[in-house]
Order: sequence, then C-alpha cells, then structure tokens
Amino acid sequence: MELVYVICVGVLTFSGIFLCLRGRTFPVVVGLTMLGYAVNMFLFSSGRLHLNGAAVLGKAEQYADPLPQALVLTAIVIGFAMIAFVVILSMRARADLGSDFVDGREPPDTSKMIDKKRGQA
Amino acid sequence: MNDMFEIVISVLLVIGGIFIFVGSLGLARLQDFYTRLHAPTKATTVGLGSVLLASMIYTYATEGYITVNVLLITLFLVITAPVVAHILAKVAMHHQVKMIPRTRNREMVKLARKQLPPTATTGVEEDGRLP
Amino acid sequence: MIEHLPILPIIVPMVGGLFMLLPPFSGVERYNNRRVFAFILAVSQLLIALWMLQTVTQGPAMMYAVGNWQPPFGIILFADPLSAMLVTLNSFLGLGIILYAFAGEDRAGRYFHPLIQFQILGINGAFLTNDLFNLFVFFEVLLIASYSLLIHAGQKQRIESAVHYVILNLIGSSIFLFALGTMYGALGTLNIADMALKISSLNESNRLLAHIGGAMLLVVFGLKSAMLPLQFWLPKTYAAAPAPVAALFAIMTKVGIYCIFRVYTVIYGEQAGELADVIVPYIWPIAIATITVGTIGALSNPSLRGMAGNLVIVSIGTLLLAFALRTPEATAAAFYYLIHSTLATAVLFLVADMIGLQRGKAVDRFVVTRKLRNQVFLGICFFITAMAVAGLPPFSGFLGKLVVLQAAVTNNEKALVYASLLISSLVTIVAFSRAGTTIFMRHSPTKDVSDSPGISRWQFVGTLFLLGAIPMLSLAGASILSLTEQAASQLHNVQNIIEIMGLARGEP
Amino acid sequence: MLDFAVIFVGIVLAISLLLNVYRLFLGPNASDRLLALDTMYINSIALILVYGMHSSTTLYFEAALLIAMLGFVSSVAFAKYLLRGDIIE
Amino acid sequence: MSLFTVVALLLIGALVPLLTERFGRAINTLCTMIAPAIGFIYVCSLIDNVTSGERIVEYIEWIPLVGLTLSMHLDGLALMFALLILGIGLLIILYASYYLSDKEAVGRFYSYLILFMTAMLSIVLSNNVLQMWMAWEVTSISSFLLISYWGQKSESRKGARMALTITGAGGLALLAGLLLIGQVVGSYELSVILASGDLLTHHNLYPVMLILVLLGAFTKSAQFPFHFWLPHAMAAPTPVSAYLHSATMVKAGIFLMARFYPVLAGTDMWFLIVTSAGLITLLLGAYVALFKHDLKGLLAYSTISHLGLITLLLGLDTKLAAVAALFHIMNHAVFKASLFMAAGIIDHESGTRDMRKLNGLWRFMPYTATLAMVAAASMAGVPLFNGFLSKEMFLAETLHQHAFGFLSWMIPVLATLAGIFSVAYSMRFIHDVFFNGDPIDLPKTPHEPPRFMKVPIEILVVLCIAVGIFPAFMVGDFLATAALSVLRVEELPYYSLSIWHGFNLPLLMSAIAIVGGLIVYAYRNHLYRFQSQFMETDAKHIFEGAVQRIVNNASRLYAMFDTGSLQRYVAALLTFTIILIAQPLFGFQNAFSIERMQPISGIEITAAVIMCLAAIATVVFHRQRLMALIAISVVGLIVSVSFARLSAPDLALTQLSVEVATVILLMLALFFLPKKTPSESAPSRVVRDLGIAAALGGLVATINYIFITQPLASISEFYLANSKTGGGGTNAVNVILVDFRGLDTLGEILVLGIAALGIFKLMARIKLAMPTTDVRGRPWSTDRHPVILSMISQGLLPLALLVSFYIFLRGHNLPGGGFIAGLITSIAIIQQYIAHGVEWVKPRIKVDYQNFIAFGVLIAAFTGIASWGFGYPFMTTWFDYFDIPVIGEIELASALIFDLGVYLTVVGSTLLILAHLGKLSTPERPKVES
Amino acid sequence: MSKFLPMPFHTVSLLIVWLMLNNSLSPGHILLGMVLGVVIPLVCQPLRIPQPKFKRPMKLFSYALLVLIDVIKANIEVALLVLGPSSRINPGFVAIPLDLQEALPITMLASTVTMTPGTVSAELSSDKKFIYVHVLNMPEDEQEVVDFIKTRYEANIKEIFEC
Ligand code: NA
Ligand code: NA
Repeated sequence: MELVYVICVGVLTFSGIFLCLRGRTFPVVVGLTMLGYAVNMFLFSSGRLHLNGAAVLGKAEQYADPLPQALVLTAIVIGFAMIAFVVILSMRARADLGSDFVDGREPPDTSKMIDKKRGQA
Repeated sequence: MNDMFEIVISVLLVIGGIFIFVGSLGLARLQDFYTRLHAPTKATTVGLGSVLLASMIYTYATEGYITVNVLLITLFLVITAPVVAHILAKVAMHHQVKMIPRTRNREMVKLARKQLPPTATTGVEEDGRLP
Repeated sequence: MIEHLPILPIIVPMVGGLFMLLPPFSGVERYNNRRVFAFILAVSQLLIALWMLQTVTQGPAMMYAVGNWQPPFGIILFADPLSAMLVTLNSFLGLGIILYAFAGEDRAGRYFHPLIQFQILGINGAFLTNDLFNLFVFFEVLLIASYSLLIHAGQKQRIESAVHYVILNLIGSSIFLFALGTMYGALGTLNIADMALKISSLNESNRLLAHIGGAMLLVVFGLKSAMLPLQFWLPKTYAAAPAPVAALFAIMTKVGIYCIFRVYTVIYGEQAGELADVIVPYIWPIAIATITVGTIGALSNPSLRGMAGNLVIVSIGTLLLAFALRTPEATAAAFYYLIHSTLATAVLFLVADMIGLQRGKAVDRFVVTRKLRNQVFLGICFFITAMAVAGLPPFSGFLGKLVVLQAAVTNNEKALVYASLLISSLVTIVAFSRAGTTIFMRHSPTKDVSDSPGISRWQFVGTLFLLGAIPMLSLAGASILSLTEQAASQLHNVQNIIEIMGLARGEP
Repeated sequence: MLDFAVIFVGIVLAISLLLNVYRLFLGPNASDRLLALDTMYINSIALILVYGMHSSTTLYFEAALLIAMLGFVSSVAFAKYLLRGDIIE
Repeated sequence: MSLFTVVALLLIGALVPLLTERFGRAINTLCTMIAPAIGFIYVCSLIDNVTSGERIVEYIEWIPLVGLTLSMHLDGLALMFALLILGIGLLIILYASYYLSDKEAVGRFYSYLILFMTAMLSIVLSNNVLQMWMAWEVTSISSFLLISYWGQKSESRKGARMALTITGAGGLALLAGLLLIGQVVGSYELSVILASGDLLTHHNLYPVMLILVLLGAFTKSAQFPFHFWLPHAMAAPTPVSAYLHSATMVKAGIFLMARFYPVLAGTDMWFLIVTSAGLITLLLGAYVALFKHDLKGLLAYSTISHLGLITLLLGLDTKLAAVAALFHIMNHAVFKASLFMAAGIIDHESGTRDMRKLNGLWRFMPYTATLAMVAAASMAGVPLFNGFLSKEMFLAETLHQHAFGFLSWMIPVLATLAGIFSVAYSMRFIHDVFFNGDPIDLPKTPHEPPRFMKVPIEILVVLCIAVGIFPAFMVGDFLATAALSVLRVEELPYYSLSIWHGFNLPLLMSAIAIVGGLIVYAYRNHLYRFQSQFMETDAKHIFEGAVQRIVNNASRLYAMFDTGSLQRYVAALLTFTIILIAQPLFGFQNAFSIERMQPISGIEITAAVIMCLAAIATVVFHRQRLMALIAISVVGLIVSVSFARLSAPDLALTQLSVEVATVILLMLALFFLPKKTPSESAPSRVVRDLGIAAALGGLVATINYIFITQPLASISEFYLANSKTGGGGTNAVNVILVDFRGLDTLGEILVLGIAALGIFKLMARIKLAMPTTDVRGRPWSTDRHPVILSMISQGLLPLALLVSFYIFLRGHNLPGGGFIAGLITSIAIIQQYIAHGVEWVKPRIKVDYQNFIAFGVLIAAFTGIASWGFGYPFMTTWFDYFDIPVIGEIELASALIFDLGVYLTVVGSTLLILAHLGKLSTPERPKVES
Repeated sequence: MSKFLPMPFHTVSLLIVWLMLNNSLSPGHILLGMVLGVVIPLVCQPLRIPQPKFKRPMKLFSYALLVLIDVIKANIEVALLVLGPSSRINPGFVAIPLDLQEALPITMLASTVTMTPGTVSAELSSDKKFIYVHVLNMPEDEQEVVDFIKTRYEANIKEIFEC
C-alpha cells in the first residue's frame, strides 16, 4: 500500500509541477490544484497510513494519527481560498491585460526584448 | 451472523454488482451517446440501490439496528439521476453528437434542440444539418 | 491583562479589522469612521507592542499556551525580546502607513483598512508563534492579505505583478506543506522548541528527513524573503503595489529572514548534533549572489520604485550574510540592520510615491520632466532616505552596515562581508546620485507644474513619522543595539526556550 | 459466501471504474466524458459502501451521501457549462 | 565652551542661513558667519595651550557596543587644520556673498557650506576613527551638494556625481581599513591606535590595512590615478572650489596620512606607494596645468600638483619631510584660496575664464591683479613669499632619499622639473591674463569688484607675505606643535625657518625652476603644438561613459537573468528546491526501512491506476481545458475516496465539498478564459519542464516513502487521550480543529474571509468579454434555465440544508463539522444560482455576505476571548453535559459556537465569491469578443 | 394549523428525512426534526416557486411502487440488451404530447420516463406541450411507446395532482 501511495503522490506532484510550468493561467491554476492534492496526501501520510482506524473514539481498535488529518483539513481550506483567489485573479488579468498568458502579454522573442526594453535605460 | 442474512446480503450484493457492471459496460460498449446514456443512469442506480439495501441489512445483522440513512442516498439518486440524464441529453442534442444511422426519427433532434414542438415547420432551416 | 499580552497583537488587529467590515464602519461614505478607528487601532497596537517589549526585556520571555494546552501539544505563542521587538517594528510601521494612506489611498478601493489590519495580524502572528504549522497559517494570512492589498484599486501593472506574486507564493505554500509533512514525519511534533529538543536524538533516516525538511523550509523562507534565486517577484511587486502597501511590504520580506533566524538557530542550532547549522554552507553563496543581483538591479532599474525594490533585495542579502556568521553578535547586528532597512525602504517607497505623483506621466522613472512642486520637502526626504539606505552616516544605515561589518571575525568572513557590503554600498551611492540628480535637478522648463498635486497633510504626517525614526535609530543606537543584543543572546540560548516551555523533562 | 460476494462486488467495481475511465478518456464527445464522470461518482458511492461493510463501520455513510449530493451539482454544472458557457448567469 | 560646543554650534549654524535668508544678503551673510566666527575665536584662544604641549580631549559615550564614541581632541595637527577650516571658511562666506548673484537662493548654499565646515572640523578634531569616518563621508556628501549647486547644468551634475563616486569609493575602502585597524588594536580611539606602536606594521593584514587607508586618502586628495575628479569639481561655484577643492577638503586625505603617519608609515611599502603616487601626481598636475585655458582648470591641476607634492613629502623617509609637508599644507591653502578667489573675481567681472580671451586686464583691475600676482608668485615658489619656504624645504628633502634604490636620484630631478612647470603655469596665470595684449570678445567690460569682495584675498595675500618674510615668528611654534603631533616624538629634528640658508643645492634647484619656468612659458606655443598632437581626453566623458556602460551592461545582464517570465521564475524556484533537497539524499543508502506496511488489494491498485492516469491525462490534455477539468475532477474524487479508505472520513468529506466548489470556480474561469491553450512551448522547454517535474515528483515520492515506512513517535497519543476528557468530543480530528489547535482554524477561516474580500475587490470594475460561442464555434443553447433542473434543484435545497445542519451538529463527535456544513449550504445555494440564474436568486436572498464573514470570524474570535473572563488563556474551551427531561442528555460546548463561526464564515465567503462572480456577466454583458 | 406549520408536507418530509439521517426515533430528535421541518422551509421560502399541491398524497406511494416495479423489471431487459450484440438495438426518438401543464408534474413525468429503462426524456418543448424521448429499442410502432407512457405514468400523475 505504501509504495502505491507514494507513487500516486509522486505522479500528482509531477503533473502539478508540469502544469505550473505552463505559460497560460488556466493550466497553471489546474496545476496548482493538482499540486494541492499531492501536498495534502503527502502531509496526510506523515501520520502514516492506517486502515480501519478513523480517529473517532470508540470506533476503532487502533486509531490513525489525528494530527496530520487536522493539519490537512486546514491546508485544504486555505488551499481552496488561494485557488479561488488565483482563479479570479487570472480572469481579472485576462480582462485587464487582454491575454491569459501568465506574464500578461504574449511571450516575446527574448533576444529582441533585451535590446528594445533595457537598452536605453 | 444468521445464514439467512448472509444469503440475502450476498445475493443483493451480487445483483447490485451485476447491475453496476452492466451500467458501466453499457457506457463503454454501446455505440452512440444516446444509447450509452441509458445504461449508467438506470442500471447503475438500481445496482447501487441493491448494494445499499445489502449494506442496510448487513448493519442490522451485525449491529442489530436498522440504518435507514443509506436509503437517503438512494432517494437522492432517484431524484437526481434523471435530471443528470436529461440535461446530458440536452447537451448531446445541442452539440449535435453523432447517432447511429439506424436511429429512427433522427430529424426530430433538429426541432428538439430548439425546443420546438414536433409540429413546427419554421426555425429549422437555418441550421438544418442532420447530426 | 499582562498575561495575555502575547496574543493581543493577533487579536486586536483581527477583531478591529473585522469590526471595520460591519455597518458602523463599512460603506463608501463612512470612511471617516474607518479612519478614526484604524488610527485608534494602530496606536493601541503600538502601545501594546511597547508594553510587551518592555515586559520581556525586563523579565523573562513570555509563553502563551493558546487554549491552555501546554507544549508541545497546543499552539504556543512565544514572546521573547526578538518577537516583541519585531512586533513593535511592525506596529510602528503600520501606524505610519495608515497615516500616509489617509491621504486618499484608503478610499481608492474597498476594504483597505481591514486588509491592512489583517496583514499586520499575519505578520505579528508569524513573529509570535512557536509552532511550525501555525506559522504556515499566519504566512497564509499575511499572504492573502498582501494579495488583496497588492491589487488594491487595481491597475494593469498591479494585476500583472499580482499574477506572478500569487502563483509563486502558492507554489511556495505547497513547498511549505511538503516541508511540514517531512518534519512531522521525522520528528512527530510541530512545536519549534520541541523539535529542537528532539532533533539531536534521531535515527539515521529521520535525521535525513529533518535535513531535507530544513532544506525545504529554506526554500519557503527564501521565497518570502526574496533571496536568490527566489527574488524575481519582488521588484515588480513592490513597484506595482500602492505606496503605503509597498511600505508595509517592506517588513514582509523580513518575516522570511526572521524565520530563517528563528528556525535555524533554534531547531538547527548548536544542540542539533550532526544537523547543527546544516544550511549555513548554502547561505554564504546565496547571500553574496543576492547582494550582487540586487545591486545590479538597483543600478540598472529605470525607476525609483524599481530601484527601491532591488535595494530591498540587497538588504536581504546583507541580512543573510549576517546570518551566515552565526554568532550572537552577528545576529544582534542583523537585527539592527533589519529594523533599519525595514524603515528606510518603507520611507523610500513613500517618497517615491509622492515624487511620482508630482511628475505626471513620467512618474518615478529617471527621465527629464517637469519640476517637482514640493522640491524642498521631497528633496530632504529623499536625501535622508537615500543616505540611510546607502549606509552613509550619520543615519541608521551607516550604523547597520557598521555592526554587520564588525561582526565578521575571520579573515575569510571579513573578505566576503567587507567586499560585498562595501561594493554594494558604492553602487547604491552611484545609483542614488544618478536618481537624485535626474529627479531633482534636471527638469524641462517648458512643462508646467501647476497641475501637479501638492503633498497632502497626511502624506506629510505619515512620511515624517517614519522618517523621524531614521535619525532616531542612530541617535539612540546604543539602546537599540543593546536591545538587539539581548534579542540575539536569548535567541541563541536554545536551552532557555526549552526550559520556558517546560519541555526539558530529563531528556538528554 | 459473504466474503465472496464482497470480493465479487469489489472486482466488479474495479472493472466498472476502469470502463468508466475508458469512456472518460476516449469520449469522443464532451457529453460522453461527463456521463462517464457521473457514473464514476455513483460507482464510488458503491465502493465506499462496500468498504464500510468490509470494515464494519458506518463512518463512511456521510461520505457516500456527500458524493451523491455533490456529484450531482458537479455534473449539472458541467452540463450547464456545455450548454450555456456561463454556469451562473 | 568646548570642542563639542563648537561643532554643535556649527551644526545648528547650518540652519541659520536658511532661516535668515529672507532678511537680505548682508544680514544673511553676517548671521551665517556668527557660528564659524565664534568657533574661530575659541580655537584661537586655545593656540597657546596647544603650542605649550597640552592636548585637549573631550569624550561623550555614544554607542559603546560598536566602539563609536563622540571623542574629540585638539593637538597641533588638529589645531592647524581647525584654524584653516574656520579662518578660510569665514573669508569664503564673505566672498561668496558677493560672488553669488542676487537672484540666487544663497541660504541653501551657505547651509551646505556650514555643513561641510562642521564635517571637516569634525574630521580633524576626531579622536575616534569611526567618528572621523562619519565626518569624512559627510564632507563627500556636502561636496556633492555644493558641486551640484547649479544642478541645472549638466557639468555640475556630472562633476558632482564623479566626485561623490570617487571619494565615496575611497571612503568605503577607508572604512574597511579603519575597521581592520580598530579590530587589530582593539579600540577605535585614535589615541589608543596611535599608541599601538609597531602592532599594525607587523600585523599580517598590514598591507591590506595600508592600501585601504591610502585608497581613502588618495581619492580624497586627488592623487594619481584618482585625480581626475577634481578638475570637474570646478563646476561648483568658485567659493566652493577655493574652499573645498583647494584649501580644505582635498587636504583631508593628506590629513589622514599625517594622522596615521606614526603607525602606518615607516615601511617600504608605505614609502614606495606614497612616494610614487605623490611624485606622479606632482608632475602630472604641473604639466597639465600649463595647457589649461580655463583659469579654474589651471588652478585645479595646480592643486593636484601641490597635493602630490605634499603626498610625496609624507612618503619621503625623513622626519623633516613631514614637517615640510605640514608647512606646505598651510602655505598652499593660503595662496591657492586667494588665487581661486581672484579667478572668481575675474570670471565674475569679465564673464569668462578662458585665458585665450582674457588679456590685458591690468588696465581694468590693477588692484586685483596685484593681489593675484603676489599669490601666484607664492605658488611659483618665488622668494619672499610663503610658497618659496616650504618648496625649498621640499627640494632639500628630495635630496636625501633612498626609497627608489638606484633610481632615487630621479626624485630631486623630477621635483625640479615639476617646479619648472609650476613656474610656467604661474607665469601664464599672471601674464596671459593681466598683460599679453587686449581682451578678445569679453561678455562684459571688466572693472574692480566691490570693496569687500577683495577683503578675503587681501587678508590671505598679507599672510603670504608675512609668512614669507617672517616665517619663524608667524608660524614657528605652530608648525612645531603640528609636527610633534604628527611625528609623535619628544623632540623634533633641527630645522630652520628662514628665508636664507646660504647657497646650496635646493636654492640652485629653485633657481633652475624659476629660470626654466620662464623659458618654458616663453616657448609655450611650441609646447601647445606638441601637446595638440595628443587627443584631448575629458575625464568627465570617459567617466560618465564608463558608468553608462556599466549601467547598460548591468541592464543587459539583468534582462538576461530576469526576463520577466513567470515560467522562468517558477523553474528557478523548483530547480533550487530540487538542488536543496536532492543534495542530502545522496550518500544515504539505509534510509528505507520496511517496518510497517499496509496490505493492498486490487481495488486500491485500480484506484491508484485511475488516479495516476487521470493526473497524467490532465497533463497530456491540458490544452483542451474542459478535458483537463474533467480529469482533475476524477483525481479529486479518488483522493477523497482514498482519504475515506485511509481512516480519514473528515478529510474525505472536506475534500469532496471543496472539490465541487473548486470545479465550479474553474468552470467559471473556463468560460471567461480561452477554451484552449495554443501549443507554443518549444520542445526543449517541454523537455526541461518534464525533467523538473519528474525530478521533483521522484524526490517527493522518495521522501514520502522514507517516512511512511518508518514507525512514528508523535505527540498524537495526547490528543486521542484528551479528546473526550479535555475537549468534550469523540472525533479527535474535530477536537484538534476547534480546540487543541483552534488558533489554526481561526486563522484558516480568516484566510478564507480575506480571500473572499480580495476576490470581491478583484471583481470590481472587471470588464470581461463574453464568448458568444463555445470552443468549436457553436452558439450557446437558448435554454437558460431548463425547467426540469429548476424544479429538482428547488426541491433539493431544504434537503441539503437539513444535511448541512446534520453534518454541523455531529462534527464534534463524528466526522463532520462547521466547515463541511458551510460548504454544503453554500453549494446548495450555488445550485440555485445555476438552476435559476442570478437575476432570479439575487433579489430573493437579501443577505450581506460581507457581514456573514465578519460575524463568523468574530463569533469564533469572541468564543476564544470569552475564556479570558474565566481567567484562562485565549481559546480555552468549555463543555458540559446536561440532562434534560424527555430529550435526554445533551452536550453543550463552546466549540459548537466556534464551529458556528466557522460555518458562517464559510457560507459568507463562498457565496461572496461565487454569487458575485455570476454578476460579472449578468447586468451589462459586454458583447461579442472579436 | 397553517400558522404553526405553514408547509405541513415539507415539515413532515423533513422530519422523516431527519430521523432517517440520524437513524433515531428519540424524542430529542423528533423535537429537533420538527423544529427543522418548520424552520428550513421558512428559510427556503423566498426561493420557492409556487407549485400545485399533491391533492392525493396517498396515491403518490402507489405510483412510486408502480415505478419501482417497472424499473426493476425493465432494468433486466436493458441489461440483456447491453450484454447482447449491439446490432439488436434499434434506437429512436419520439415526441410525446403532454396533457400536463405545470412544471412539477411534468418534471415528475420526465423523471419517471428517464428512470424507467429504455427511455430517456431528452427535451421539453418550450411551450411545454411535448416531451421528446429517446428510446433505446424502438418497437415497430412508435405509438406504443407514446401510449404506454401516457397511460401508465401521465394518467397517474394527473390523478395525484388532480389536474
Ligand atoms: Na590671455
Ligand atoms: Na470536522
């Protein structure tokens, strides 16, 4: 179980990170959400994996570690707030800047940009 | 646990399992969206109902009390599943998804997607392409 | 009330900020109510902070068990001279920028005052908590408040920089959680002092995990403090933010620095056995690279606020350098420098804002344009601030730089510290002289200044309030340095924290 | 016998989920994918309930109930998106 | 009265001119002179004490921790400088009052000048090297302000910046040197340092300290190769040139060398460096001065040359050389200040400083011409004037040198050569300006200046003559005391201050210089022609060009480094993370253990496979955004189910409800954002990103595996043990949330609330174009609110509220709680929005969500504060059980109120976000997107 | 009655659901369920669209039973169709004219049609006079389907609402 679990965490991290590296806001937001899943699973597993051990007194013989669960709950809520913010922010950016590129403008030709923008500073 | 209970539960579980499987199989192997739509909305719901019933009886058999609350899940699904199917059908008609050629009354979709009665003659022309 | 002091810097802005969302204070037309309330809140916070500072410098550090759950189980707030000092600094800065914002920035968009309170709350919380996960929560509070303040009265530039800032910090928060998972997975606790206690007796695997956790935390704190290579967000963000917000942001980077000092002195301190000072070897090159890049940026940036942002990066590099020295003396020096650089850069952002407002479309860019309307006042403010930031006497920057320089002991340390600080100082001087001569001396005579806005009363008050601190920091240098020295020596005395928390219980 | 039934349902559910995923990825229409997602929600409810029986606990009931409720909202939102674009208009 | 009072008085005096400016120039000038005058008189009153061997010391503690004290002393050297600073300063103020035009705001000028005077005086009076350094830097800054006084002119700004840069750089080097010295000696008190004997010269850091200190001195005193800033400082008003850039500030470097003479000099290194720099500067300055057509340019290079001379003297290996150096400091200050002031008068009265135009001024201003001639003669080293005496001593000392070994004979030869040029340029200053035919195209007709403008020159010229004729009487004691304090010996070697020492080699050298100088001047045109073959180099352009190039390169470097691309930033962040966390992993082999393993079944593997497939599908299909969204929903679903499976029902519930809210949000974004991502990443970029992602994914999985397979010794037992007894609930997770770690939850809902406020801010005045067709160009369906959906949704609302209440109530003891309940309520209401539309729902729910948020968090916070009333810390919870007839035992807990706060915040926040988001598109739909 | 229980049907249903949720018949829960049954409909009141009342609620149960049996019976049929060769399936659309006029009854009918195997209600014409149904396996005579739905389900629903 542990091995399968960490592989899942690894794959989620991989997907999340790859999407975070994209150039448009939507995939980045999706990537952040995905990364959030990976993070939550990772943090959750710091209390180790338990089957049939929900930390409700009297409902199991051996309880899972409740602390990481509580931490993950907090992390989920905060993550939700943050994702919500970044979603609306990317809509706002698209509205104000006219592009959904993360830099607010279409990717420029790098070599040109250096000369044009900074040359006469 | 009582043998009687065990048999009932097992049978219910197996039936449920079969229906769930049929639903998903139908989803996977039927040929167009409209026919696929039939399988999961009904078979899966029924299958799930069967499993829920098994679960309820199981709790009664092991704990000694009836957990009617699982029935609520069925109630919920019975209320919602048709809506989902209905609205997905709307989506499919709106998107003019392909249907198998032998479907009868295919042209009805043209009217239906515009929410026109079958008696209507206007409003079809501008977008009269058959799906 | 005195026993509740450590929680007050969190509760007061929280409750105050929330009250400002309610009918007596909310709504466009009730801005005056909000202002009066915000002012009262800021003053009372400053008084509370000073009271706390006095309490913990005269007596022992204060431990506050939230929910009455004792360490290591509950969340513990810990007010030692370091925390109290930084809370005071934050409250002081908060008061100044609130006054400045009365000039009109607070009416340019919704929720300005509540958000400022929440931002202050988050920063205070980060300074006060002794719990690693709670630190994460306060980080998020201060971050979300900063996101919202950054886009205050939205402008293209703000939105654009906010996208970068928010996304980078979201990734940073994820890394923080990875770090927390790793740390809990290895140590089974969240209390910083408890971690310090447990870290020395780990088995090989857990030691490896604690090492990795520490490295991850460095990324988190580094991103917050804008150390290289995580500094990219800063110049643009600070340049885009509304001026009072940028001024308040000046302390946000210092939260990262504070955490570096706290975490790596307490958890990975001398008592940590093999893990003692495990990240210090990374810090040296990072610090020097940070100073270098900040300096290059300050020299090349074509606007005053962009330059100021890069100077913030330089100050971060300097603080990291002081951290890398790892002696209580160096830590004390760093804290003095931290206070100075926070206030000096904050004022610089305000001054840049006032300058920008009077220069029409040129704003604060280094181009020839109309003359400033309040040339003299702005000139004096700019001059003092520039001298302070560049580290020229007699202002605080000089003293800050001096103490850091003096903290280098070995020849190698001296070579690195002297070279990087002095060269960056020189470049800063050059940059400021170019900026100053362009802004204050070159003007096109054809342009009319009559439509430039004058400096409002509140801008004047807010700026002078913060500016006044700069000479005071050097005049009262002796007492402030003795305070930072006390803060540093208590920080380095890890055993003391463990004892105050009552964690020592016979463990080795 | 009961064990056999539970294992049987488990296997059936696993295959069903894989079949759902097959339809989800292959589409070909957005409506097909949505239908597959909705079916997955329902199959997950079954899965959770079977787990509940397997581990003799009623703690999973709320999760199942929530999937039923929220899966519906989610499917409807997706469908509304496909129909109208703006789901809250 | 004390030294401190003098400095403090001057500091206050810097404000006087600003305050008295409006009373007119005369009163302004007089008032400005009060403070320096008092200072001057006070210092004069101490002359006797000092010359009789007393050393006045004053001390105030400032920042003992860093060794910074306000420590002042007055010894011979300081006395000499103090008198120069204050005395010449007074004359300059008087002179400036006439020099500056009536239209100019002279208050600021005076203020800077007094500021400079204060700083300069502090340098010479300092008995603490750090304090001295502070003052040193302030002189650089006030010099910057004075040079840029006419800041509208480009050359003023550039000259000021150059001076600041060079002297600033030197100042920083000096600081480093002083810190090293202070740390070696163990004190920053000058008296301690000077008493440290050979400690410094024998220290292994001596070369470093020496070079750093000399860098400070050389830059300030314009020694080669740092001399170039001084001519450009001449852009300053002439009084400034006279005062700062000839008489005082540039002498600060000399002063520094003299100060540290006892502890740093005496080594080969010192002699080699100082002598060479001095000699080159001496020659270079003298030579270049001849070719300057600008009066002030000539004087500037002459100053450089004389500073070189003094430096050379300090570098020479005899004590008498040091005496000569001190003597020449005085003399140079006197004659050069008067020459500058004379040049200023010429400029002022004729409108130009170009010697090619200025001719025959004798006719117009004979009196000024006379004064200038006396001063120039002194500069040339003509007998009977003070310059001759110190130059004679200088020439005498050059004869006894061994510093250059076999080449030491070059020193007197080159010194004589410099003397020749010195005579030649002095000659030019007189002849070319006051004689040599008629003026050419002068902007004004010259005449004598106002009476009092000449007074400062007169006083100085009188001094030139008096010292020149009666040296011993005028400055004998004075010089001796200064020399004693520099050399720090009991007794000075013998020397004689008199005009006539008999026929000797130095006299011959003087004679050669004078005759040679006259000849050179006579044949100057040949020299000019020779010199004109070489390109004229302007240090200002070179320097500015260099700075500009550095800035440009910095910009280019910075732009290469920081392209403004978030993708690069993220890649940097992640790469940095990878490096940091991978490094410790290398070298560990035994990190894995397999002590604990949970069994796994086929269904779990299936779930894992589906999750991984969906995750990878999100990556593969990320350009088809809807597909990505569906795939990530699958991931979220499986994560929730996994939490349920792994004994975390609370997590499963929370994840599920958050998941739906997130997907709804993303769908809204999907509508307003483009539906597809164009394929624009270069393959190399994709490979790089895949690499980063794979590395990080692998590392995370590895780390996770390391701890997941190990036993955990954690603090959790405590929570399980105290959950019921201490927290009053059986659901340990919930009790942790609302009690053990309630502060986290309070912070968490605050974050949610703030996020909602921030989002609300973001939505203000947002202008989004509505796409009129979907991704394939199909128009939207016309059925906005399908009837069947509306019907069912309406029926579900009460049911959902009931479930939400159920979840809320049981949270403390069973999975559930305020947060999940809040989300269920919100989603149920959102469902109404989806089914009926904003226009329909909004007028029916008259609730201010903002108040919901505020009340929610306030309720939670006040639940915490309430415990203060019972004498407990914040958030100490309370609970009790009550037996109520019929109903039975119920539990009341403060945690429930806290959870109510959570519930309200969640409802308020999600609805504030989602319901208002719907508004974006409703009332005024910005139409078609092009 | 209506003063204390403004919406008795809702109150009772919510009470029942509440007791089901809690698996309990304890007096406390009954009391709480009653309170919720009154409060929640009041809270939801503004969001309600007035609907025809269930005139014969008892009829509802027999109708539910009828549908349940149909569902189970026909599900087996569909299962066989799905498992068998797909060439046996002859799908088609059919439009069913409606006698019902109001939204709630129509919704009930549409849901029933969908729940019962072999038919999915795909669209409702905007004049609410026709409902389009997709039939999985269309008999030769389309009218069979129409008649079956109209007589077996629509008629029943009409009775329930007495319209
Ligand atoms: Na001439
Ligand atoms: Na909970």
